[in-house]
Amino acid sequence: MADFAPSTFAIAGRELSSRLILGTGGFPRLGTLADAIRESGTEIVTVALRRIDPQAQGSLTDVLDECGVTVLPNTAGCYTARDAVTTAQLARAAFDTDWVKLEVIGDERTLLPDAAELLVAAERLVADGFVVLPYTTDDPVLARRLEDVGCAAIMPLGSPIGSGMGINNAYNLRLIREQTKLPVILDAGVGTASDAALAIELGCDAVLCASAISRAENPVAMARAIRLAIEAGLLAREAGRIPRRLYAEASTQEAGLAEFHHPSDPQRAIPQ
Amino acid sequence: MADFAPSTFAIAGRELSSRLILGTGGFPRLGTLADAIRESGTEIVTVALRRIDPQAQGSLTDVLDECGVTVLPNTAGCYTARDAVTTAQLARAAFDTDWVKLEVIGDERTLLPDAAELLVAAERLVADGFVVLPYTTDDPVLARRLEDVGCAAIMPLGSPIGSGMGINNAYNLRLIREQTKLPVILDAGVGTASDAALAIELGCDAVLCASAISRAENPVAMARAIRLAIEAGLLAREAGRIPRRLYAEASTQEAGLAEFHHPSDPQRAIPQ
Amino acid sequence: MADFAPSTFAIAGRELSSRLILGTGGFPRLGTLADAIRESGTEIVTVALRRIDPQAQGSLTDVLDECGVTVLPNTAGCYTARDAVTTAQLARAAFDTDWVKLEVIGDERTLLPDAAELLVAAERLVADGFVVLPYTTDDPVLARRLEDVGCAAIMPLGSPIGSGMGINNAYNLRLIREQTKLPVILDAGVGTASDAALAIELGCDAVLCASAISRAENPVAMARAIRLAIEAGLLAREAGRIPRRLYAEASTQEAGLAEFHHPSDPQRAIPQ
Amino acid sequence: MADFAPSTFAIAGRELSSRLILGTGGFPRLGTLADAIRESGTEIVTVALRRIDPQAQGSLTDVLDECGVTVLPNTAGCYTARDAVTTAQLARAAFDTDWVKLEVIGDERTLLPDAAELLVAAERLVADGFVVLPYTTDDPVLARRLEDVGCAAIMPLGSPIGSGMGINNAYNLRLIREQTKLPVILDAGVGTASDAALAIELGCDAVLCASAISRAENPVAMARAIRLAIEAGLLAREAGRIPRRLYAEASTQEAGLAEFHHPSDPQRAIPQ
Amino acid sequence: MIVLNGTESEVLTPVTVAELVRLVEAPDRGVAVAVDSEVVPRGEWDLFEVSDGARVEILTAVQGG
Amino acid sequence: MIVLNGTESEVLTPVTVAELVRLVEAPDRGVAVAVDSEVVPRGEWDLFEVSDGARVEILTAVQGG
Amino acid sequence: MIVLNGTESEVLTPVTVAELVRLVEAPDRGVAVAVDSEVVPRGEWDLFEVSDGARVEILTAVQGG
Amino acid sequence: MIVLNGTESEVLTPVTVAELVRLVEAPDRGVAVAVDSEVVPRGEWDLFEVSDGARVEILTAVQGG
Repeated sequence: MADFAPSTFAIAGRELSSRLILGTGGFPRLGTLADAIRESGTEIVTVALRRIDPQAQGSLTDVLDECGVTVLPNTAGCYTARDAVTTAQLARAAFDTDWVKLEVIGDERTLLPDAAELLVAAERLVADGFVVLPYTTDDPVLARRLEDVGCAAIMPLGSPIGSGMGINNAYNLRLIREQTKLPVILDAGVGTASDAALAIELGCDAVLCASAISRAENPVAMARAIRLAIEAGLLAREAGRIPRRLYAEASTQEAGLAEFHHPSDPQRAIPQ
Repeated sequence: MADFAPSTFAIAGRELSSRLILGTGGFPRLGTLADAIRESGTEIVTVALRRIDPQAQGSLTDVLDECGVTVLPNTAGCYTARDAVTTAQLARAAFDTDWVKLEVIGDERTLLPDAAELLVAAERLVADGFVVLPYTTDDPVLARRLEDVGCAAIMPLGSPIGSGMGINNAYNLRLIREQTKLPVILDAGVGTASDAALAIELGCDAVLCASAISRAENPVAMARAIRLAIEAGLLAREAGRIPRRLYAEASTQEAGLAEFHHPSDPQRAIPQ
Repeated sequence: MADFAPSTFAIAGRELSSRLILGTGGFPRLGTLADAIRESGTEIVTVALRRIDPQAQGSLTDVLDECGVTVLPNTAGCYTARDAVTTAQLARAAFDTDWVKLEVIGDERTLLPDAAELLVAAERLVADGFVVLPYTTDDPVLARRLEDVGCAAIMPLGSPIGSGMGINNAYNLRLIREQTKLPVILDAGVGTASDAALAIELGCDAVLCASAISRAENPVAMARAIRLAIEAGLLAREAGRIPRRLYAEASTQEAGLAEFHHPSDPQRAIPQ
Repeated sequence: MADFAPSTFAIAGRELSSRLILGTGGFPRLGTLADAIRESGTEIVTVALRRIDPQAQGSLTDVLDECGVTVLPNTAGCYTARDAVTTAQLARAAFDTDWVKLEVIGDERTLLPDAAELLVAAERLVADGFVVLPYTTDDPVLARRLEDVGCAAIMPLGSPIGSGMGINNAYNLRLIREQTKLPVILDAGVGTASDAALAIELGCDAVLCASAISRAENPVAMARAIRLAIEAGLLAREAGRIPRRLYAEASTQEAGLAEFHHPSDPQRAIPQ
Repeated sequence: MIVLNGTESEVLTPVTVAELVRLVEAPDRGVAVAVDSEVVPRGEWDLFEVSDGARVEILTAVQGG
Repeated sequence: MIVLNGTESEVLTPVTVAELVRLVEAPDRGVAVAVDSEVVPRGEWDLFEVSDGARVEILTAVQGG
Repeated sequence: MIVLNGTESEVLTPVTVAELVRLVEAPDRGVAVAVDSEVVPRGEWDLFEVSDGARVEILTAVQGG
Repeated sequence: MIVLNGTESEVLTPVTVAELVRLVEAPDRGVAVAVDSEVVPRGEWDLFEVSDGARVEILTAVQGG
């Protein structure tokens, strides 16, 4: 129904109605990717830059074109501000977009971001005219610093990329949400639908998922599941949830309760 | 799409396509209740029995009829097996149904069930021909005992009625799910959409909500939110989520990564 | 120091200064058990009743005598009120004590208590003059019912026996603590020291540990660890902890902060 | 007993037997501080630098001397690398120590560290010959970078200073512990004894507490509580805790269980 | 005198359940009656006579969780 | 024949509980006996005669949680 | 000799970026080129001459999170 | 005029750090001085002359977390 049309949000002035950004990594086949894109309802998908591979099967670019989605290049695999900046510039040349999902990784095992390199890279890319969407930790101060240097969104992790652990520190996400007017996009950690719903309920504007969808047993069904979960979380947030109470609150009135008397039999079955 | 038609489940042989049972308690107006019923997509709603109130505005029964939902009477307010049995028998006479949501409360402040009274009441009602849906604790042994005496479903709480705390002990819910073939319906505790999605992901067949919806600022929107969350949770469960990993798993391949060299400038921005 | 002498508590009028009850099950050797008893500082240890085993090495009874601890027989292995009552009566005859740790198990895999059988057994044993310490679930209503039939303490589980999962539902433990004047003894689930400290901080009067100590790599060291943790938890509870705050509260005053000016260099190192 | 003498650890080559560093902030009176220091058993306490206050009551320096503890100056109140470095240099001049607890704050409300400024300050201070103990976030990559620039320990927060929330992200603490050979000292967030025990069980070498002790209703008792909790956590860690199991493991043997037969009465009390 | 829905009511007894149901203006559906804690099936309302001192509960559906 | 601690034993009956306790080499403390699920107090062991077909349980303390 | 996508290639230099792009059979869209870590805009490919020893990276889109 | 611990003070300059330290009644231990954000080692206090307009910070230990 019209009155439940999901409210939109905007990144760098671009209005978006889908709150799911889909990472294209990990899909077994391009056909599955295409189906998942359609089920997810996403408007933006991420891609990476790699050397031309003559053996490559099919054209990712063609598939994404057919799906009519916008390509958001990332800088996956970069461990320094320097490499990330160069990679972003190449992505701009290749895809003709000045948007970049900025990743500067600090550790191979956890793929966690390197706060200092990330901040330097963000600063340089903003100066170079990029719309910078940084993949960052859940550190609220780093988030503010990224905002200060001119990033277009904050993309904090819930837990490590592909870990499926969900949101390890909801408190920090809440702080990030409170302090910024930028869009907050949960990036990394989502394992299943409830994680995505929770992220939105905590105040995130959108969720980026790759592995949770692409590596599910049925990626297309999971794409739809997470799309619905995000819609559910958004509706719930806007519907104004009940407060958490320490004790119960009856959902049935006491008034008018009947009173029965069975003198014949003890009030309780036990003790007998 | 057809292939995502939510799989159905059955209680006492009755096939149900909605996995949301709506408690009618707490809605400010009957009109809101009716709208929420439609948005929720529910097929079954609970009602209570109370003394005739001449001042009562409008007819609940008429509203529920118009919505075309099945009435599931509860025994809310009963503190003994004896009163619960009598109340169930009256409900059967009033609504012409042998289904009952059995509540035997043990504490006024938390409205938690009384395990022993509940078990005795369930046993008696089953013997009397009722289809018994017991509101129970999250105790897996009590759940099995309720199954042994012939209940038609297990309805464990996540947290106290109306508390909105969600699921306090997911471990026990998992045990209950593992051990029974009966439908498991999370009853009580849901506060918002992600709680409902999680319940289904944990293996519950359905969720019963009253306060989470009826007392939300916008009950109709929350009805829809929880309906979508349940659908999302079910799809996600069936889609086969990724495992939780202790470390990261890259969603972008390493292979083909470019190598840049900037002899001019130090590898990292910091240390300088 | 005198002023930190751990405050005592009482079960059925018996003053106890140790808040650790030690389960003797699982110790590899009687010598280790004896050492652990001494390190734990416990005054009460549990034992079970089994058929005479001609092959049995050493005398458990002698060891416990030498340690000067009181024997608390349990009814481990009983699945019905009937067997538990008979076992308790035999224990009374064997150990010349009317105290019993009442266990009525409902499931072989989880060893969770059977609420209804437990309540019936407790009622019968109290009527037969026993001091009943029931191993129960974390259900607050069952706890009250056990109090109503005359039990001498409430012994809720934190998680299944030997699982080492700690406390799965702190909320229920808090409710049990609030509602009763009986001693509350956390029984089952403790895995390590912090679990025991937390139990006491939540308001438990004591903790019963078997596997956490007996099956640790070094049972004697773990006995001491848990003893200290309980002492720490009790002191902390009585010392009045600081409240949880959503934001920070400086532990260093702002007043008198120096102000430096380095016109030469930008305020922050980054952005550069 | 000798064999339970808590194992020592070392910071920058200095052997320490106490694993509690006490922050002196927040104590109502110097006398209370002195008593708490003694009860805590600490060897190192932190102080801040502020402008001479003619109204100041008593001499903090004298009190600390009498207690025979080492002074660890902090840079509390600094928001830039520049100010932190200057403050550290002044502290070195004032206290004649090259150790510094490095704080570079990024947000007034949460007092969370500023990752980039912290890293730059640490690098400069190490180059200037300081033994740098940085108060940092729970970011494992930042922790490694701090190690790379030559810090002497890693001091991650559990939650914001004075918040008493405990450890918000145990996963990150575990990662930090795994990856470094430096001492890891939990700094900030501890609210009560079990938090401190848990920190040590997670692998921290020590805990720094200020508000948890100084602002407790009874600071001296809490000092002792946390000291014991740390000792308990260390013993437990070294004793080798039992694994977490999904199901129960009996602590009482099945073998030799008696079998009773009461043909007269039904096996279970309920159903009757 | 009988106790009708918890209130002492001066009603001439004997009185049938059907008369009491009309008395409380019960709707024509979704109503149940208990006399002294025993259910009186709808089919017996016309004939079932409530005697003096009886406790009568006439109940209907209300919103409930 | 009696069932002694779960095992059929060819014992000449009647036999006293005291004799059975000796037979199983029970320690002199911490022992309890049930005959057909009824406790036999220590004081009655010498006189209590176990008849043919009885189920006798002679129990003692073991390590238990 | 140049290093083309990480592999030493015996290519007669000078050679234009455009020629190298054809050599690696790059698709006609979504491709970017860096020579010695500097981006070479598409518009310059025909004229930009790669000299001996240069490191050339020719990249395109792959699936990425 | 100098700025002493954040307050403008009419002090005849030049004045030595040592004189200022006495002026604020600093304890004889645990004190550090910065002039225009540069640390002045204790050994130089007697000779170090503070000139007009300088910002002087004289600090000591306070309770801190």
